[in-house]
Amino acid sequence: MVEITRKDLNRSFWRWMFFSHSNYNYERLQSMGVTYALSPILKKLYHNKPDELKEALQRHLQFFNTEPSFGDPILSISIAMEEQKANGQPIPAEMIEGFKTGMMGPLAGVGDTLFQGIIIPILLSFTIPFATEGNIILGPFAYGVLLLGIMLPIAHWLWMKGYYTGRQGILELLHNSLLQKVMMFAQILGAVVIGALTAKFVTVSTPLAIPLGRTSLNVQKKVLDELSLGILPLAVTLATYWMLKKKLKPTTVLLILIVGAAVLGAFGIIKA
Amino acid sequence: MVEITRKDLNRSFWRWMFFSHSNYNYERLQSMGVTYALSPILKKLYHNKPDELKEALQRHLQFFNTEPSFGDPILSISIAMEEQKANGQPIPAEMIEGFKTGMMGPLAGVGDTLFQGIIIPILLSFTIPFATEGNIILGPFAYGVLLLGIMLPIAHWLWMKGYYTGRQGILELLHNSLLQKVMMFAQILGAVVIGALTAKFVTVSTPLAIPLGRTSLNVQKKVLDELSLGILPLAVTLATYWMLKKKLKPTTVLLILIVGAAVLGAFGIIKA
Amino acid sequence: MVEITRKDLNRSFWRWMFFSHSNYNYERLQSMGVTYALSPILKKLYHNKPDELKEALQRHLQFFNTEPSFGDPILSISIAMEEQKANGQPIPAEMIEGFKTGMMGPLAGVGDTLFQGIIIPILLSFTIPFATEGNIILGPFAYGVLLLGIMLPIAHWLWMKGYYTGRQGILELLHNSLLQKVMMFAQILGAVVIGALTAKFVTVSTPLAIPLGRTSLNVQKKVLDELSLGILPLAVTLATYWMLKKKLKPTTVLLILIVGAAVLGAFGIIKA
Amino acid sequence: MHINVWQAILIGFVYFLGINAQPWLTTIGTHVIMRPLVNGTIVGLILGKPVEGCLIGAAINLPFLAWISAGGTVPMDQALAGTLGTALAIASGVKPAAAAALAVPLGLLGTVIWVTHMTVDISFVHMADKAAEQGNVKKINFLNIWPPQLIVFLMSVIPVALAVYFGAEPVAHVINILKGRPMDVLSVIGGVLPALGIAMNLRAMNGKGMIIFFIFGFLLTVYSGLPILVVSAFAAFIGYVYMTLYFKNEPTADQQDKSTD
Amino acid sequence: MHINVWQAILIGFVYFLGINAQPWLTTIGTHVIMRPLVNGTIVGLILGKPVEGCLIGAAINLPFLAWISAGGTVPMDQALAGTLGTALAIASGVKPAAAAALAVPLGLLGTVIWVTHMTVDISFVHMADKAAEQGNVKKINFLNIWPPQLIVFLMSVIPVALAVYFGAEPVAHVINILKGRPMDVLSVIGGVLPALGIAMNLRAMNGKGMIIFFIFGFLLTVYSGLPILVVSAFAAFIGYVYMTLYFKNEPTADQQDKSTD
Amino acid sequence: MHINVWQAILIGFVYFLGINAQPWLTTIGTHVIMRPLVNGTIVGLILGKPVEGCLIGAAINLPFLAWISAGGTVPMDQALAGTLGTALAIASGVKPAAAAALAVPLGLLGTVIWVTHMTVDISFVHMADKAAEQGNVKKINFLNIWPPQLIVFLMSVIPVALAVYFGAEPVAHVINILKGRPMDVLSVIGGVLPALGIAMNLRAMNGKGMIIFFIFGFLLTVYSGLPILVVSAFAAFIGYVYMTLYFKNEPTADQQDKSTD
Ligand SMILES: OC[C@H]1O[C@H](O)[C@@H](O)[C@@H](O)[C@@H]1O
Ligand SMILES: OC[C@H]1O[C@H](O)[C@@H](O)[C@@H](O)[C@@H]1O
Ligand SMILES: OC[C@H]1O[C@H](O)[C@@H](O)[C@@H](O)[C@@H]1O
Repeated sequence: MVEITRKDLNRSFWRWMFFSHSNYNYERLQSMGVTYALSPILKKLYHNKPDELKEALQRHLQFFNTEPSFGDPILSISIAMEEQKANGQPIPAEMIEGFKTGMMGPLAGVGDTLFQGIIIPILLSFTIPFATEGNIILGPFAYGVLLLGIMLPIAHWLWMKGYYTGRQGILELLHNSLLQKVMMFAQILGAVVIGALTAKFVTVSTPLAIPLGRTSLNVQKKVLDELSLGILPLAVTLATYWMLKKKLKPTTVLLILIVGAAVLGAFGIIKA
Repeated sequence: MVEITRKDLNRSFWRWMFFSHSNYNYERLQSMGVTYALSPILKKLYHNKPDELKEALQRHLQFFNTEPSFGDPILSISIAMEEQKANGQPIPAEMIEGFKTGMMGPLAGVGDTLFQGIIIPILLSFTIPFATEGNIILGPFAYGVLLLGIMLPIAHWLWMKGYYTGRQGILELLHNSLLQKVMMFAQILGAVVIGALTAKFVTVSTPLAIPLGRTSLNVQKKVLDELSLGILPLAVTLATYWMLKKKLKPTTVLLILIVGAAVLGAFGIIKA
Repeated sequence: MVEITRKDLNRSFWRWMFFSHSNYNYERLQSMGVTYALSPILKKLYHNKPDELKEALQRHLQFFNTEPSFGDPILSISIAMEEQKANGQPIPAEMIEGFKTGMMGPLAGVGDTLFQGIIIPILLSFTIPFATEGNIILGPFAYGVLLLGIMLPIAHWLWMKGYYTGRQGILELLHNSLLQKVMMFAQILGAVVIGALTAKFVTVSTPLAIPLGRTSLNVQKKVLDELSLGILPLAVTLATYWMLKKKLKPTTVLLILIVGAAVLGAFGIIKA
Repeated sequence: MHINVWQAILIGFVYFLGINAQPWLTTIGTHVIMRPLVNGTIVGLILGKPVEGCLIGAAINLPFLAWISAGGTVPMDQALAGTLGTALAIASGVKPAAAAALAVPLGLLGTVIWVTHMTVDISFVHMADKAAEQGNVKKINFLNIWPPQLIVFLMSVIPVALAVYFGAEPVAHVINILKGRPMDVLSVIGGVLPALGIAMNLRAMNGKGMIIFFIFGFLLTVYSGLPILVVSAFAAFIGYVYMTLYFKNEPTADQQDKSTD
Repeated sequence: MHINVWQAILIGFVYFLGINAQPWLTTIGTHVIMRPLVNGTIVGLILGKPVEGCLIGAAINLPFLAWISAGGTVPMDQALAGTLGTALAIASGVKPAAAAALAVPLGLLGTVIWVTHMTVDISFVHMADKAAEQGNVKKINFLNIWPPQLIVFLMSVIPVALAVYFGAEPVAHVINILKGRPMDVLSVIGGVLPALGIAMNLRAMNGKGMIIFFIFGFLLTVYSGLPILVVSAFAAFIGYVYMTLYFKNEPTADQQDKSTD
Repeated sequence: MHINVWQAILIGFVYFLGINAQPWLTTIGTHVIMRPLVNGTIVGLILGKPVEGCLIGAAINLPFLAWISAGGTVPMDQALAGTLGTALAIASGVKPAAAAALAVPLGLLGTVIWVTHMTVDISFVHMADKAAEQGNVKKINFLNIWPPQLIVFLMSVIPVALAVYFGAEPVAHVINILKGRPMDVLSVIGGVLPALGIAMNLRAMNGKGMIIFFIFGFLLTVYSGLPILVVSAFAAFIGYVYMTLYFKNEPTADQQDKSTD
């Protein structure tokens, strides 16, 4: 009987962390990264069984794609399945393949939203303000340290949890209200924080003045600011949001913003 | 078969909007406004049936009263019922009458609270502060435009909804949690806003100073403001509220406020 | 038939309020206070029955301990039971004893938390700020008046409620969501208020300056205050909380705080 | 200042339009013109002093903040307070707060006109009954508008025009005598009166919790000094959160929307 | 300053009244007099310096904010810290923060008196048992009050009076020597000590969420600069909203009230 | 300023490290180095002006706030905007806002490299298939790293190094000509661009309610003037309260914890 040790698991984990995307491609996406990460374990499990090794390699060279950190338990659970298979349990290859393709979508969905959609923007929102004052430590440095300090432990914990509690454990996690609570909390935090960011970093106002006989009416101070401070930056941001909602491509929106700002700026209707 | 067109409906709607109260009276209240609004439709439906026309006119000249904007679907649903009756459906006169008297109370209740109790005070709270700075545009003008812009569309939407979805549609609306949600949201908004209004527009303080040997104690600054800024205006408003809660008539309360303020003001105990 | 009057009840109540702890001791705790408070009633009930009086006295000299104000209905209910017993109802002594020992724990738990853990700290938080400005009226005086004004009426109301609604009434009260609501409200209020207190009264900052070539970096202003104002007082308080959570005895924590502050203060690392 | 005949008549006409539930966009239009905020400004416009009219109208409007007419009851006639009050205040150069103190009681007077109107109108109903028997639709329509409106027109325009035209001078005279202490007292009254409108509104909202939100709004404004629009933006936020959490277990059309977009 | 014999004895008496659960409105009265906020002020009054007493008492009180006596346990004796501490601090002219640093440790000493009291009192219970056998109500009542209270009285008044009378001068002397750096260090300690009272209180509240509300209160105060009373008004608002939403599905007596008014 | 060959190559190498999902701590490391906030600062460091790099990098980063790569799509190449953009901006002395306006469009260019990479790599997969047939683990491992990475290396380092080395001067020249009005217009654009990143993020969060929280954060910041960290502390408080009340009826591992401690 061959047994997978904690050391084997850790080794695989780091291979995955480092090289999941090194040969990322349109045909099979992360498949080679997966095979690369699992190969030492497959070699160990099918040590004297060259045919089964070949099959295992081919199995994992199939199409695969998920969020590398949040989806990594799929691989550690696959390891557990390969281990049982190698030790004689009746686990058909289809079961392993089905499991991988079944789980990769959901975990990619949650993972991408949580990491790229919420945590990273929040961390950037915290650190960019310092960076705009030239503070490198509390700016880019803190960003990097915090990001790694959050994502690596989560990835590692999930990897181990996956191997030891199996499919059941991960499914429970996904449906547990704790995950939902964390997501909701993070979303609210994120929404408020990027609101604050808008206030600090979207800068646009109008220099217009409406002549009224001898004096003139400062549109920014006497009209817009009376309604709400910062109403133009807010309006621009919400309009941008609305364009995206209308399914315009980000690059189109980018163009609209650039051209719009250029034209209005050139005619002196808005200023930075 | 006679059919009511969208144009007929609209015509009736505007007749109701304009003349619901033109002969408002203690005996039948809005009954003549109702008959006036419905008459073109009744004429069309009972074109060659003078007896049925008479009956219909007498039917709608009965006592009727509701909140004209929020309760208007009662009339458009009555139109639908008259239409079916005219086209031979077995709809007894009592059914139409019963429906009208049954619905007029509930819809008046919700409508009066929503419009006169919440939306109008909120709009006034938004615009009066501008008016007190002499801003006619953001003051009275904005008030009028916003009020019409909110109430007319609601009234029109309900009128059409009433005719096309009938009694069921209106009942659903009344019990739908959406209406409750809007009411709760508007109430909270309104309560906070009139709190803000109190802070800005109820003005009363005390010029009293308690002599303490050589110096003296400024009661407003050293006692009242220490407890809470604006504690007197707040107290006066809550006391007024309390009097109203004790079922005192508004005119009585008005008198109490005037006499109280006059006496305390004359004796130099309070000032504006 | 002997009857307990309102006056009897009040007399007992005040005896309990004044002397519940006058002979407080490790063996029976409040037992003598109980007997002292109930004795006039027992004398009245068992007027011509010396044996039953003796038994009653011995009954109440048994171990007893509760929060005196919140737990007082236990005694007034016991009075009701003694009254029924004296008037011939089949109430065994064990029932009275069992009731007392069964209820004293729960009521002490809620009472201690509510009064000593929440209400008193809140009142102190309200009044100490005035006291630190030398305001005796809004400081210690207001504290005393408010505390008595809150606790005495509660104690008296519970005493009367206990006698008149009996065990059932008190149990309902304990499980009623009103009590839970009050507790939650008071807890939140208390937590925010002592947060405010921390901000005002825990004072510690650092005079450290890191030399940077010709200038130097003010650690307090340029690092700590950038993260959050008052971050040191907050950290000290949370650290203290954490030590208590780790089951360190308050006196140990006190020592740690004193020694820690003394050492860091002596070396000029922190200042008041 | 002097007010001429035509101005007086126009002001009377503004009052006519502002009577509860008058036609020309009945309840909707009059919810606008009835308010002193609006009719005060129009009166100011007629007198050539729109800004003064606006300031005074706003001050007079506050005690009527929660004016509710339900079932035909009319607690006070704010249209009269707003039109006549503003006209006389402008004519005698009173400050807004004092103007409010003087104008609000006029609101009590005006209800007489309303009650008369609702009583007299009964006779036209009876005529309409007869017309209905004959199936005379035209006549019913005529009866709904011309006779009753003519009566209200006369009942409202004439007295107000007269009061404005002949009242302006004596009122200005009296006001002049009141300068000093008595005027200060009027300001005190004017400063307190808005409490009535607010308190009535609070009661109309009818719910214990609303007092809590009310006090919150008060304290937030007093201590932050923010303008009301901004306070109300925060209030909207709080209202949204509260409402969402309160109704979270009850699916609404709204939520079904959400799940599909 | 000099403290005379009578002042010393009076201060001893204040301490007697402030011992945990002493009579004369037992737990209620002593929840008041036990607090340094109160007894410090009274001591100041006795010494003719009420304001100083109030300032020092308040400072000494903070670390005892969450003092809880449950089941007869007495973690520290704040009454001793408050009375003796204030007296000595006033006598030697120490600032409040330093006074707190000096006085709080006295609280440890005081528990000895309490433990002795609760031990000695056992003998009176046994006497009461015998009196009960004889049905002697009077004797039980006597035993509940006079013997035990006489003992506490002597045990509390005498040592405190002595400490105040004879201690004032040497303490003042020592303090004088400490001026400068050592005194600064005392202030540092005094500035940190309130953290203990607050932390104990937090723990007594016992609930994860409370830390969140606590930090909220801290940040709100630090960044708004609002006085505590105002912060607590906002806290009450938040508490009300939270509580209402939390319990919204459970009908209470309160809600039934609402639906009928 | 002048940029030498080695600096240009180093900057090219920073870009290589910052390409989506590059190795050396793949997605994790590159979530860091890919961000202009980080690579801008590193470029600044290479050019001896770390603070300028940091300022410019931060400005360029804002429109990419919510950059999300899902399923291998790469909407824009922020690494190229960050590295090349910062290098050229420093070389021509442009202010951060204008730098952002110039650099962001570079992000569109970069995606070409990514697409090429993902296409070319397919061939190595086919080689790996053959190796698998032979059970040749070593070869698969080699194929996963060396050939593809060599190609990306060349494809990224060379063009960027060239652009930096030869582009600096002409760009500086053009910028010099643009001084005045055109430069102001660039600043206007730079001031508006962050709206894109923020709006994309809002959309990614996907939920009506989030707009409300977003506006709340905006108004709170605008009117309180508090720093973002403090605003986010209050946001955390609100989020905690909201979440707790929202999920209060569903027991979680968390709550079970609570009940036992
Ligand atoms: O109460 C319903 C309705 O009754 C009358 O028609 C008037 O008082 C209206 O203002 C009110 O809306
Ligand atoms: O715990 C109940 C009760 O026990 C003892 O009597 C004392 O410690 C009181 O302060 C406490 O309330
Ligand atoms: O969507 C899952 C996953 O797909 C690809 O691997 C990349 O775009 C990753 O950034 C992403 O997390």
